[in-house]
Amino acid sequence: METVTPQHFLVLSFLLFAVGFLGVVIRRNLLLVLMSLELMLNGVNVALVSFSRTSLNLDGSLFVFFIMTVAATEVAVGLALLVALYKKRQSVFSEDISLLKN
Amino acid sequence: MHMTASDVAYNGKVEGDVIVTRADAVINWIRQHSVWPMPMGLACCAIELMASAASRYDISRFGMEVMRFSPRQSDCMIVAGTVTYKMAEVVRRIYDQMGDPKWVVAMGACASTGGMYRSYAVMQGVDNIVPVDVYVSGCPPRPEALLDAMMKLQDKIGRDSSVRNLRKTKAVAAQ
Amino acid sequence: MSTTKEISIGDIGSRGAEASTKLDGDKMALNVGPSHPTTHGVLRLIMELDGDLIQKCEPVLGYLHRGDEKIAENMTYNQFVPYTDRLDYLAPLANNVAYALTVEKLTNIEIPPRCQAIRVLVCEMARISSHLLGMGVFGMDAGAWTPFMYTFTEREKLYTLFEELTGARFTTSYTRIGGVARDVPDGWLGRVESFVDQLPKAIGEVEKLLTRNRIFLDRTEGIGEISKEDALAYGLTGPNLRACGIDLDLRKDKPYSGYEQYDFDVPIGTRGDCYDRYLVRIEEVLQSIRIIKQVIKDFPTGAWYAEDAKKIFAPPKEKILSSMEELIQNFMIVTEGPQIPAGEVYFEAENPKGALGFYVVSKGGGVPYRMKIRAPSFCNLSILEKLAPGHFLSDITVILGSLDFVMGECDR
Amino acid sequence: MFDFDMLLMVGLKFLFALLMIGAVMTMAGYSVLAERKVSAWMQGRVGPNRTVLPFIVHIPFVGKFLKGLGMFQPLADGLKFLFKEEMIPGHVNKLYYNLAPIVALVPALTTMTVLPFGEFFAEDGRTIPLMLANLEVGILFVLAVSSLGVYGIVLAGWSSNSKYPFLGGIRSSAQMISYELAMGLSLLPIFLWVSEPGTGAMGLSLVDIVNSQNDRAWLLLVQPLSALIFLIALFAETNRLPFDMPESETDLVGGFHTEYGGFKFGIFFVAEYAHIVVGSAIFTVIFLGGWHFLPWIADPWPATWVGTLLGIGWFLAKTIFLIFFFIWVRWTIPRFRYDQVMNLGWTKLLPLALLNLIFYVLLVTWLDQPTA
Amino acid sequence: MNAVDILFYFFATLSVGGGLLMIMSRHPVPAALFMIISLVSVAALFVLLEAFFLAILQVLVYAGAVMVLFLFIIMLLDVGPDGGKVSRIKVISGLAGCLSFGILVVLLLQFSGIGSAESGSWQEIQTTEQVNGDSLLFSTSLKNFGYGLFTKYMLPIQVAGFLLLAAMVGVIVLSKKSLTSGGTE
Amino acid sequence: MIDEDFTKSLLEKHSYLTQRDSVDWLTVECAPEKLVSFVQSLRDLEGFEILIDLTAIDHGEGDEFRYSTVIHLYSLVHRGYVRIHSICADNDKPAMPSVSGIYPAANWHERETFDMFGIHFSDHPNLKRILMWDEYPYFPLRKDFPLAGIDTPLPADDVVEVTQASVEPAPMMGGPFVSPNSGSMSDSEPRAKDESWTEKKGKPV
Repeated sequence: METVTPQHFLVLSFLLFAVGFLGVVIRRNLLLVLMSLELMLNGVNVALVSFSRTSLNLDGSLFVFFIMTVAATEVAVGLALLVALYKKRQSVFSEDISLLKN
Repeated sequence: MHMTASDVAYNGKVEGDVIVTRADAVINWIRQHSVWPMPMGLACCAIELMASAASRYDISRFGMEVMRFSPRQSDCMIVAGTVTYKMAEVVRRIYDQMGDPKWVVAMGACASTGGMYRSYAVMQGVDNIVPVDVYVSGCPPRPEALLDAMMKLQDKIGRDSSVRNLRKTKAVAAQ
Repeated sequence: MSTTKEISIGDIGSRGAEASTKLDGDKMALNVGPSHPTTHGVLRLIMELDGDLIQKCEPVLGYLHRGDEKIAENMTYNQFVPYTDRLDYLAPLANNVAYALTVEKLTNIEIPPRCQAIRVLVCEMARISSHLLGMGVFGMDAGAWTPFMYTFTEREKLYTLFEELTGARFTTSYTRIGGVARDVPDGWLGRVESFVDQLPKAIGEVEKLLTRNRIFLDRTEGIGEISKEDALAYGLTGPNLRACGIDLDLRKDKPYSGYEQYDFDVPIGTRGDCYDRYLVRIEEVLQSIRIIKQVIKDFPTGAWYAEDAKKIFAPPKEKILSSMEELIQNFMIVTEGPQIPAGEVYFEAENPKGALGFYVVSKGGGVPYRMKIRAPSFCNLSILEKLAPGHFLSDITVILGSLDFVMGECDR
Repeated sequence: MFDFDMLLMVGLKFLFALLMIGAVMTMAGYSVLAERKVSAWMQGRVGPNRTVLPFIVHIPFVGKFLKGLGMFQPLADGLKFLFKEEMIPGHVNKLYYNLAPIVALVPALTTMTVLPFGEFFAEDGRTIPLMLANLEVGILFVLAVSSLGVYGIVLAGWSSNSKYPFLGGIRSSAQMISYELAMGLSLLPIFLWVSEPGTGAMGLSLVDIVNSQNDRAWLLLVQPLSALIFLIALFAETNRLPFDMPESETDLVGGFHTEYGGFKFGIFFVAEYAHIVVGSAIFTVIFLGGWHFLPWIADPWPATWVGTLLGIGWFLAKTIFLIFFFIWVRWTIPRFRYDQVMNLGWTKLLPLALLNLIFYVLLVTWLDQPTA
Repeated sequence: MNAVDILFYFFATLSVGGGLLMIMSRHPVPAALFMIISLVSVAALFVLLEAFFLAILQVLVYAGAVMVLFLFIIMLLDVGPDGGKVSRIKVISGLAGCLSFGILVVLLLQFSGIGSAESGSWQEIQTTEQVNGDSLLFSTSLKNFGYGLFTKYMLPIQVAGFLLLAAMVGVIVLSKKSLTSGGTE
Repeated sequence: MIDEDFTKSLLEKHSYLTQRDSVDWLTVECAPEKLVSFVQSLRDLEGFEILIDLTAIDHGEGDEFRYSTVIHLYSLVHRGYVRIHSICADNDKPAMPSVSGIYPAANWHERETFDMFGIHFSDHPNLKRILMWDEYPYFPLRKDFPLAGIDTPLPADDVVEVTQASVEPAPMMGGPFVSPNSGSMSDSEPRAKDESWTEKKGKPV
């Protein structure tokens, strides 16, 4: 039986989350770290929607709506911080922005 | 059908490359009617170039009012004005940035031959650096003369082999 | 049919291949011109940008340097007249007149009133012609294309009149040392008058499109403000200076060619921004119309060239062909040039672009020893280095348009 | 798995989609001609009138008429791009450079899928709107897809690796973000109005919006402020003058497409006009009553194929008028400066859209009170 | 293998692949483009799950706004490619983290009821009109969505609104400050 | 107006000046070392706010002092001009003090004078060529420089490589406005050179 089941969506959700996680860990460029965070949130979203669809309950979908709101907020604030940091340090790389080093 | 030798010589279409000639005709028709100039306005002639785009002479009748300032989007460079040695380099570079097929109109005496400026600073004709297809006389030429030149250019495009127009010329190398 | 072509990106817009070579910090070097829609010819600007903000702007000239001054040293005075056409090629007639007046100043010949009136007339027509283009191109720089076409329609009418008078619609070469090339044709004055009668309406249409337009005001008001001190220090002249609020009009201050007889106002700006410069130009056109009407009203009769200046002005064609003396006179003037006494002279005329000055050093004979052309555009443009920083990149188009320079006289 | 009916439906839709793409592309091509003709007319010129196919010119009257209209000019211009050298400058990022024109064109064509342009009258009296997909969230879909249009420009600007396109790309992205917000907010009152209880209409479907306008009045008349804001935002989203920051000709030469030539530039050129065509169509659907002639007048010959054709005709007429309006504005007013564009978007349009929204919220709440 | 399956695998591959390419690309601009591909495929997956509104929201918010903002910032700051290589420890620790997550998920699938047969298949969506107070039924209708937001989730949506407001104020303050301090430095 | 009294008082104030005859404006001659202070006082005390023009004259190779500069100032108060000559002492390496510190307008004029005559203006902020390109080796307005120009390479090497163009002396014979002094009449007729090269037919070398 080769039909797509909620498990498939769960695995996909995990994969997206894992890829995002990997990105957060290994990248030095803060812009990419932010993007990876978005990817992680997306993974969660996929899981939530598939749960919602499986259990025929809207709560999951509604939750996705809120996650999107938070994600948009996070990006806006994050990028503003990044620009502020860039103006100060002329760099968007994480290791250049440690306060203790200099 | 029996044909004599003179038939073949006289009627070029029977020579065998009928299809190529047809394709030529079609492609040349397209190119003839869509000549987008790159106004290389350098001096006085640029004003007459403007005049030919303005209401009285209206170059748009020929579909040529689409003056693109980006050489990559234009087909025909109208060199309007005195080409000085300092400017010559720029003219050549812009010419090189145009995509084939491309044509050059030397508008006015200065662009054609240096005109009345026989001096240390003026290149004696833009044909020293780019190949020119049509020369327009006058200092500056009247807009009618420019329009006539553009029609001559259309004729020339119509006579050319469309394939040969795509042959590469050596371009100025990267910086 | 797809081919790859490795070429350097040249000056059109994009010495941009150097985009990666960044200046320190956030600055970016941008090259504008010399073939760029905003530079009205072949000016090149090398700018440092911070985002869209100009930090530094260095004009590079000389792409149209044709060696006019050197050429002048190698030919007779009358032979140089055609070259003056091509200085400020938007107002060739005014250049001709300024040049002729300069040389005449060395000679002490008296120019008859009819000739003076003709000169004033063509000067003002040239001013109208130049300002019309200036207004149109200024609108175009701000993004409005249609006014340009409207003003050009009016210019075409002027061209027709010029053609009737001088034989050429654009580069007129009308004056000679000691007079003008020919008298005004029959009925021409009437046609000029009917042209200037309908001109205010045409200008009104342009004004309708621009003057009260909110976007246009936003684009031009407060942009490119020049203070009075700066304007004087950088030697600005003409409408650009008057827009800053300085009352300097050579037609009033040092009247030449009979300007003192005519009644006209000199428009003065207040802020010295782009909008003021535009308004001053429009008002000047209207004042020129006033002058033209006065000239036509009392058009003097009599000779249209200095008849007693035998060694300077070649007589009209019909006399040359009928009389031996005049033939010899003509021959001498054509071959040896008008005989100008030694000395030096500097004269400025109020041209559409500003004060066009000629400094002539003569050692006698038909050829000048040294001729310096003081080009108004050259001086007006020199303020750009100071003016541009602090403006946005898009403002530079408006500023350049409002300075209304011509590279032909700037580079000479 | 696939049954025949399904295949047939998919096939039909595919055909239909091709037809619509053809129609939009043709209209885009001819809007270029219209632009040239209208600008010529406004400036006292003639416009293209020499280009004609050799054999057509010999047809009496018609040939001459078509020649005078310059009907074949778009043909020559469009085909010329095909026969022009496809040059790729040495300094560009090749993959993205080639990708950008397509990315620019796709959103315009995708938006068409939810665009109703008429209705078909079935025998049993039902009406079937003529569109590819009748989404419940049609407007949102339009907004979502049109917001993708910016990527083509940004990509072109970035991949050209050259300064003018780069500046154009930056300007364009900032402009898009600012105006999308105002655009979305200007549409919210429309949802409110259209799905107001008691009207029977359901929501965000474009068909419902059109039909609700037929019952009452054009939304242009009901919500003029929304229409104004939407129109201004539409100008900004389609990069038309006075908002043509990304390609402002006098300071950025060609903006994002400075480095493009040949066919790729042709695609950009067409994409720009396709956006205008689609944008005009959307405005027609939302504010001008779509395919219905006038709100209070019943369409003549309903329920027949004549009515269907007539409806499409009205729709086209309104769209064409809007295209003309776009052209008219372009050749009349000057261009904004970049920061002024941002200023207008954030400090004028956005608060105005918010106020407009609040006003309609209050109004609808007031209207919605149960009549005692 | 039916059409839905094909589409699922297609978009799943696209989304994960896009994500992988995103975290692996050196230059931020291609990274952002891959991210867009990934996000749009997630939207397509939402469509497969019949959450149409969320799909459109996904495109509108992520692709239409968030990523444009990213691109704008990347181009504004003119961020070049990263120099140097990623340290091995980081990669190993990242992979280890992923692995532990993976185990967690497998355990979840095994021991919770999610993996069981009855919930492993899709149920038909009930008619759209069934809306009542507490248990919100999944439906494709926007109406249900809105109803849920403004009844059960009234407080959260208000909070979300405040969050957005706070973020807006924060961003304005931040950018103003960064501009002025950038000017003085 | 600039009248006798003004001239007299000016000459008294600055004793190093000598007045020259002139058909038009007041003309004085000023030694280069005094030039800056004199111009400064003209601007600050006498109200000559505008520097109209600054140029130079090459008096020819035989002259004892070959180069001199000429400054024209205009006063809004007097509504008149003053002309200041100053003579360069050195013929081989002519130099002058720069007045661009007083009048910013002089900046470009001095650059042009340097470009055309090779007169070096000390203290000039940015003394480089303005009209000719930077590498151009000659000073065109010197009397020993021919109008036609001298053979020099073009500034851009890559363009030269493709086009074989260079700065060539302009053909003065047969020029439209230049009368030939020597040679036969037939040589002075305008000649058609082979300018028909296109992309198909290569450029004649």
